[in-house]
Amino acid sequence: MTEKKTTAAQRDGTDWQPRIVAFLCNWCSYAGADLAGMSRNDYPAAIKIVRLPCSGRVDPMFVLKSFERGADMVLVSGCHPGDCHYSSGNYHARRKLPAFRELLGFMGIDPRRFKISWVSAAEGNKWSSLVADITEEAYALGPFQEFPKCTAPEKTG
Amino acid sequence: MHRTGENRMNATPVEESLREAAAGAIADGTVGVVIGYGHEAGSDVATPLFARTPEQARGLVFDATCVGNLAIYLPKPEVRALGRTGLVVKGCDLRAVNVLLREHVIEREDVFLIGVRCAGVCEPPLHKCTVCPVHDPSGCDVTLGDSVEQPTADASRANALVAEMEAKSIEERWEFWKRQMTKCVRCYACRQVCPLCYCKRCIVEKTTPQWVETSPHLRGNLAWNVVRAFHLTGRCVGCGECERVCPVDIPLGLLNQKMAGLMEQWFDFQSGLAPDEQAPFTTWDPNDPEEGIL
Amino acid sequence: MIKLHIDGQEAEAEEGQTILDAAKGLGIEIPTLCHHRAIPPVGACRVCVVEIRDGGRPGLVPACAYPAQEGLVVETASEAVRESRSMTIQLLLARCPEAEVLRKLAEQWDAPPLTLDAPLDHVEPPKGVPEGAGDRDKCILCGLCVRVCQDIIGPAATAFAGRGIERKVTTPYKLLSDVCIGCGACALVCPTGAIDPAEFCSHSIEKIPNEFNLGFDTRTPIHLPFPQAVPNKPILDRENCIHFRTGGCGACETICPAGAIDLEMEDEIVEEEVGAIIVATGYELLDPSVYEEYGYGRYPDVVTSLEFERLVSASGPTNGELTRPSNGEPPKSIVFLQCIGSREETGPGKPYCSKICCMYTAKHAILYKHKVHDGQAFVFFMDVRAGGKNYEEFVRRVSKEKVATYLRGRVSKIFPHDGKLVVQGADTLSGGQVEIAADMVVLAAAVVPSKGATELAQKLRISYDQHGFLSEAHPKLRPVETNTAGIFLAGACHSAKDIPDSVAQASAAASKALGLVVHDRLTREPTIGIVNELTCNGCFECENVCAYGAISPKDIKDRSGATVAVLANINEGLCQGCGACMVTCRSKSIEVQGYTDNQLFSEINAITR
Amino acid sequence: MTEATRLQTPDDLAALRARVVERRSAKKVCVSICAGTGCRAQGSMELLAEFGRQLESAGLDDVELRATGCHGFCERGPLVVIHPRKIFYHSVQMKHVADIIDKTIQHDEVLPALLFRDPKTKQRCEVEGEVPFYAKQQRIVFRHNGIIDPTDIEDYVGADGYVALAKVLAGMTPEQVCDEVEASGLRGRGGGGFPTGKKWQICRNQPGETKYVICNGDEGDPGAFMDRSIMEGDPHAVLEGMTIGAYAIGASKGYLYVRGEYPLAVANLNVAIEQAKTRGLLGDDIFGSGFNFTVEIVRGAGAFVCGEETGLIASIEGDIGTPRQRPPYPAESGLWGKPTNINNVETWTNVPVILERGASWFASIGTEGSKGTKVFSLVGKVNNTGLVEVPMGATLREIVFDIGGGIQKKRKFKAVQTGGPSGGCIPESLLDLPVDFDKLREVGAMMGSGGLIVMDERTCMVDVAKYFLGFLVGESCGRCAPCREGVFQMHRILSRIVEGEGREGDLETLEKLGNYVKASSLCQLGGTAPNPVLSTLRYFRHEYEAHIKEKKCRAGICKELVQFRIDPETCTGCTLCRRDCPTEAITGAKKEPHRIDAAQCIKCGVCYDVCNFGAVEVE
Repeated sequence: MTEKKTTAAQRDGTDWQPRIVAFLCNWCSYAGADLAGMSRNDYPAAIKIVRLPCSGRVDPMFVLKSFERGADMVLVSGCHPGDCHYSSGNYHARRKLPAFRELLGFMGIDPRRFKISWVSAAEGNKWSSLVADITEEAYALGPFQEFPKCTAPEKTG
Repeated sequence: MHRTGENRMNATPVEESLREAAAGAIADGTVGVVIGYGHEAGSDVATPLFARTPEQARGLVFDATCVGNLAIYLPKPEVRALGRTGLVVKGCDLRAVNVLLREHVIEREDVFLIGVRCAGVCEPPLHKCTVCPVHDPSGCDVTLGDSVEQPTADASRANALVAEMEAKSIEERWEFWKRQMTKCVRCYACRQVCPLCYCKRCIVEKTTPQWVETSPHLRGNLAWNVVRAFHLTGRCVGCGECERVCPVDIPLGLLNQKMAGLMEQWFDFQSGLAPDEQAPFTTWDPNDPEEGIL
Repeated sequence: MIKLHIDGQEAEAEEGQTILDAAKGLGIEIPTLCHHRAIPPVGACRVCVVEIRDGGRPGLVPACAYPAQEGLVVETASEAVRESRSMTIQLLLARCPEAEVLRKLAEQWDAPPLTLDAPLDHVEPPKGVPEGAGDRDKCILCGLCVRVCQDIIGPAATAFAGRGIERKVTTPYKLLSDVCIGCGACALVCPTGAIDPAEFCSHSIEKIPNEFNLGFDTRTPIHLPFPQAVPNKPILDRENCIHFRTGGCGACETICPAGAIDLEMEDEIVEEEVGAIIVATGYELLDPSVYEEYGYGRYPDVVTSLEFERLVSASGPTNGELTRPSNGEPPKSIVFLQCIGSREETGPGKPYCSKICCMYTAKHAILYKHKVHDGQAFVFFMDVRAGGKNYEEFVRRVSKEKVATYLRGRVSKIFPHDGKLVVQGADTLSGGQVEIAADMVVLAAAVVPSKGATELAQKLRISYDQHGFLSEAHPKLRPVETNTAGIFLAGACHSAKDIPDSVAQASAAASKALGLVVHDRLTREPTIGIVNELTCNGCFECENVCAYGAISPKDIKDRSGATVAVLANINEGLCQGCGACMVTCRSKSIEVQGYTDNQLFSEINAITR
Repeated sequence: MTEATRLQTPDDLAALRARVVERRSAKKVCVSICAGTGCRAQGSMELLAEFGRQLESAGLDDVELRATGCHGFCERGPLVVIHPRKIFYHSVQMKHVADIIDKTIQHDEVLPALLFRDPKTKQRCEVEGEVPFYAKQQRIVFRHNGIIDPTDIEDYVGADGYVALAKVLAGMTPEQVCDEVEASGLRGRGGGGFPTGKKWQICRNQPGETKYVICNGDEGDPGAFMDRSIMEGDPHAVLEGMTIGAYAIGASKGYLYVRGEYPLAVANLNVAIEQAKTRGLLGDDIFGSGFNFTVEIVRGAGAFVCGEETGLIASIEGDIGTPRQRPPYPAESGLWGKPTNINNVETWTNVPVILERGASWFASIGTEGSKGTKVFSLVGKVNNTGLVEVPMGATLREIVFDIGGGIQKKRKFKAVQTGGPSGGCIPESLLDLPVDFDKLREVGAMMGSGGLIVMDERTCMVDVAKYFLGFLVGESCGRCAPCREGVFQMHRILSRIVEGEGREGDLETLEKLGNYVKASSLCQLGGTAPNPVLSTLRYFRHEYEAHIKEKKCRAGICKELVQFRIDPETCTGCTLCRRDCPTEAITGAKKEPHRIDAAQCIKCGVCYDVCNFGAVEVE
């Protein structure tokens, strides 16, 4: 994967590239992504993968943290329900993460910037098309600056 | 602290029986202390009263000013050091006690619950009272007061504020909360008053890694309140103390109500109705909703 | 203990035992026909006669029914015995010249065909009963069938009718029997194979298709799962067993000489703690009936390659004689179709190559030629993919030596015509249409994973692909392991594989598994959770989310031994390091080593820089 | 019949006997008519009714009319005996009744025409004892037959009935009874000849409370009817014998297995059982001894093999009458698996008289190894057919010629077949053989139940053997292979021989098969079935050889091998044969020699049988 540095100055330029942080479970989605690579599938390089043991390991605060650090989109991907390597990790994730997304949405953080998916180790193709799709969406949504850039109290009317 | 309870002349029948029950429990050694409400000059709401003698129990009151949730004292070591705790609880307070029981913060035998049936406090009634599902605290050691007709909780009202917020666009919401959170001074009064914020070390105080930026700028304030709301998801019993004590009047209850509503909607769960319930984030079901998952 | 002499040797017998039992104890073989150890003896056939010389009334007596008595002096093969036995065999042979067991005995006991006027021809078959309860050509009237039904099983469906030479085994009033439960005990004990309960049972006796022979023949509820099964012992199929269906029968229990059958036994779930698991669930064939054009399931002579394997197998339903399922005739022409459901990007088939078909089709062509020397074989193929040591050479030989005619192309239609199957296909090399009138068509259907493999995979927490093949941990570097430690793959459950590849993978899996279990201590990933006791609230929400039961309360004591707190504790042997507890812990008092929050924050920081 | 009171003690019995004897002697005259099956067939029951009517109209009410059991001389029925002179009339018909009443009863006149005329001396015989048929007999088993009314227990008591039972129950232990019977030398009359006392002893010594006695009344031999006569004519003797036997072995229940074809026997036995019950001679506490015994009748269905004791037991148990392998013998494990003693009718009938008169008396009769008498049913080509009882040791010549009156039509004696269908044929050379169990066995025949079939020169021995084997093929139960298959194959060979298809080696095969079946069969039916073949092969082998080698049947029986021819020299042209020929194969004018058209002749032999001049010859 090629990586291009994206700076604030470039964000309006033609070479702006969304920054997508992906939390992948080790056993399914990470392996699926690996398979995509081994299958020499093309998919956008905007995605940056954090490998975790399980989607159940994804603390919702990682998502917030990623946005805080300037991610334009966050993806959490795990095993399909029933397939969890740890038997129920993805079931826990399936309760917490969507609830967290609701909370973010309620507070005005665009829930479209937070994706959740199930990709199995065999779904290399699903992985590449998923990444292509969400990257496309990230482009459409544009850079997400409201949250990371709000450290200084703004004067509001 | 100067207690004024004894000065109050005409005690209501509920108060009489409350004082009697508390004095009796203290006298026969059932409890080391009864925590209830008293009147303190200068305060328009009832203040906590720690009765350690039968005489002190005479100062206990129960009226519309008894807004506060006294369950906050239960986990505190200094309170526990006084011996078995007698606690005066309204139905809403009992829900907090139930969560504490379910989270093993206290054990049932450590507390002596004096339940008081309550139709609602304050005039006009607080939001929490209009949506309260537990006017009649059950499972207490003693339950006092006339039975209160259990009004059906007004769901539409409960969700009205949330719905109002959700009707707004993302940008409007963002602007709303940005305005609110900007006010936050990170005094953590919301945390201090919450009966369920009993952590020995709050996540904000964990620095490796630094989960929440501690400086009171908007991003940190937002993060703190997101964390707070999420840590209370599936747990918050809606006592409203956080919002009540917020010095800058951030509508914190709105966030809690949003999440409580979500839990009820997704998992048919209301927190604190029983001490042996299973919190929604500690369990799962293969048929849980799959909405919004790719 | 009774002492007697048999053939000059001293024999011992228990009270109630017979001369036959005593002789058996000495290893002296006495032939029997009407005797079965589970059925009280009657001494009817007289084949087992022995001579009492002393100690009792001298003369010939049946060893099977004569009690062993103190002081008896018995000869089992004296002149008189041999003469009598030979005559009995001759007489029974005169009645039933077809009975195999009698022919063998005749050979053994020097019983030349008597100049007798046999076989009998005046025993009329029972009316209403298709062929009589007993096959008249084989029934020696020993009565075992009657006795087993009456004394052992109970319903007494058959009995003797008529006297003397007119005696026969039949049902009451020669009608189909309502009381017959179809247990087949009669057929089991019959020494000559003369009786078949299907012929007189009023309700139809369901034939159970033999699964191993893919339904080409039938089996009994008690059967060997397949030849060379390990252990090579019969199994009882409860679903079809009359005892379990009706509560009756139970003949097997009585009859088994080893007393090995216990019908009270229940299935049990055996729990074993193991250090490694090798999954080898194998494969099956895609059901080719999804392709209407081939007529599989409609035309009996269209078979799958696995069915063909059974039909040519020496231990198969036809004992290795290759015959057309439709009429039992040898197929004079045969067409093999490759790639049925394989290499198919759309439609009901599979996109992958099933890999083994090119080779086994070539083998089948050779087998076919072995069985039908003058037969003609054709193979329709897409590509010949015979990669492997000597593989290409093998296929080339089959094609070159004209064992089979190879036609590159697909078949569009098969239809029956004039007792044959007309195979219409394209020969793309010559660019023409071909039409072959075949006796038999063999479909090399795609290899698919066995049914239930995905369910098993879910239980084992191992992953599988969209076709249901189980996934290896890494296609190049860890082709035998699964993502779950201690679980390994072998064979076609992983992908279509031929025998050498399966053996190689199985050997690798076995050595991997052994490598795990030979050690006294388990070496494992250090990624497990640790509780920070300083900050743990003891709320035990972590305990609730742990799928492994690895978290339990731990008493924290002060110096005096008094419990000051009850906090969470993680059993490092049980913890798998999934991290669900970490997320649940609000005070962040658990860390999974290797995936600590700090490390992950650093990662997030790094990639969002 | 007087009041039917229960006989409590032996004294009661004696008192009853005294009353009966006194009452009987009061009636001076008694007309005793044989009501046995043979005489009934010849109209004795109608005769009885006629006597009754005429005696009544004549006002002779002090004349006693008695229907008795069989006298044995069935050839000459109906038989009528007038007491007290015991005038013996035979072949009495309805027309004679008036004469007998008028002359013999009222005027004590003998009617010579109805008396038996000895064909040798031409003398009329007035009483039974003078008739040669009876003269040489000694009637122990038949002691009451023809004398008492079998349906009246008082008749039996009057003839010293139940005295033996009273004696046994009053003063003998079971052991003593067994010893007494053993000392008498009584052997089983059913055919086996096993010492009865010994058999009882074995059964008695078996452990167990419940034991049974069985009376084998399944008399299956063709032509044999002595047991029938006893059951019909003296049923109480059978019951008394069984009761004594039951006491001896310790049984309290007995079964009488009677052929279904014997309705009169069943009827009379039923009457006897009812009477004995009423009198307390069956049932609980017989003669106050504390001994209980009941008898049940089981009717057989007519299978010959049910005469075999294990087959009979199976039949009583309700199974197909199929013999089983012995041991265990019924004495050890019989009916319902309990120790069981089986004796046949004649054996049981001997028992009371042995105990009444003593073992030594009984042992004084007969030969060394066989004591007492034996009843034979004398049938075949003999002049006096009927039941004869002779002491053991009487010669065949005495039986056939002295008692039986020789061969019909003065033909030549050829053989006598003894022991029923599975007995053997004894040739003329052995006519002086003293008949007892052992002697008969020595010559390849057997006592069996006592059939004696006399054969004359017009009997083909091969055909006889085939006939008996045919019977046995049909009666074999079919359980064991030797009997079922072996006898069948022997029968097929014989059939071939009589049809002229005999082959070299057939006789050897027959002998081989015969010896095999004898040695290897499960029961005695098979064990004796080859006897007819083996004994005829032994004594008449030349006839077989003639059939096989010369294709000739000298007796003129085997149709395929026979040509009938009329000797024109001898033929007187009497036309008798011409008239009797069923196919009109004989032609010839009156007083002209006749001739037989071989094409039409069916070889029935009628001409040969009817010719009074011996002009018909067999080739």
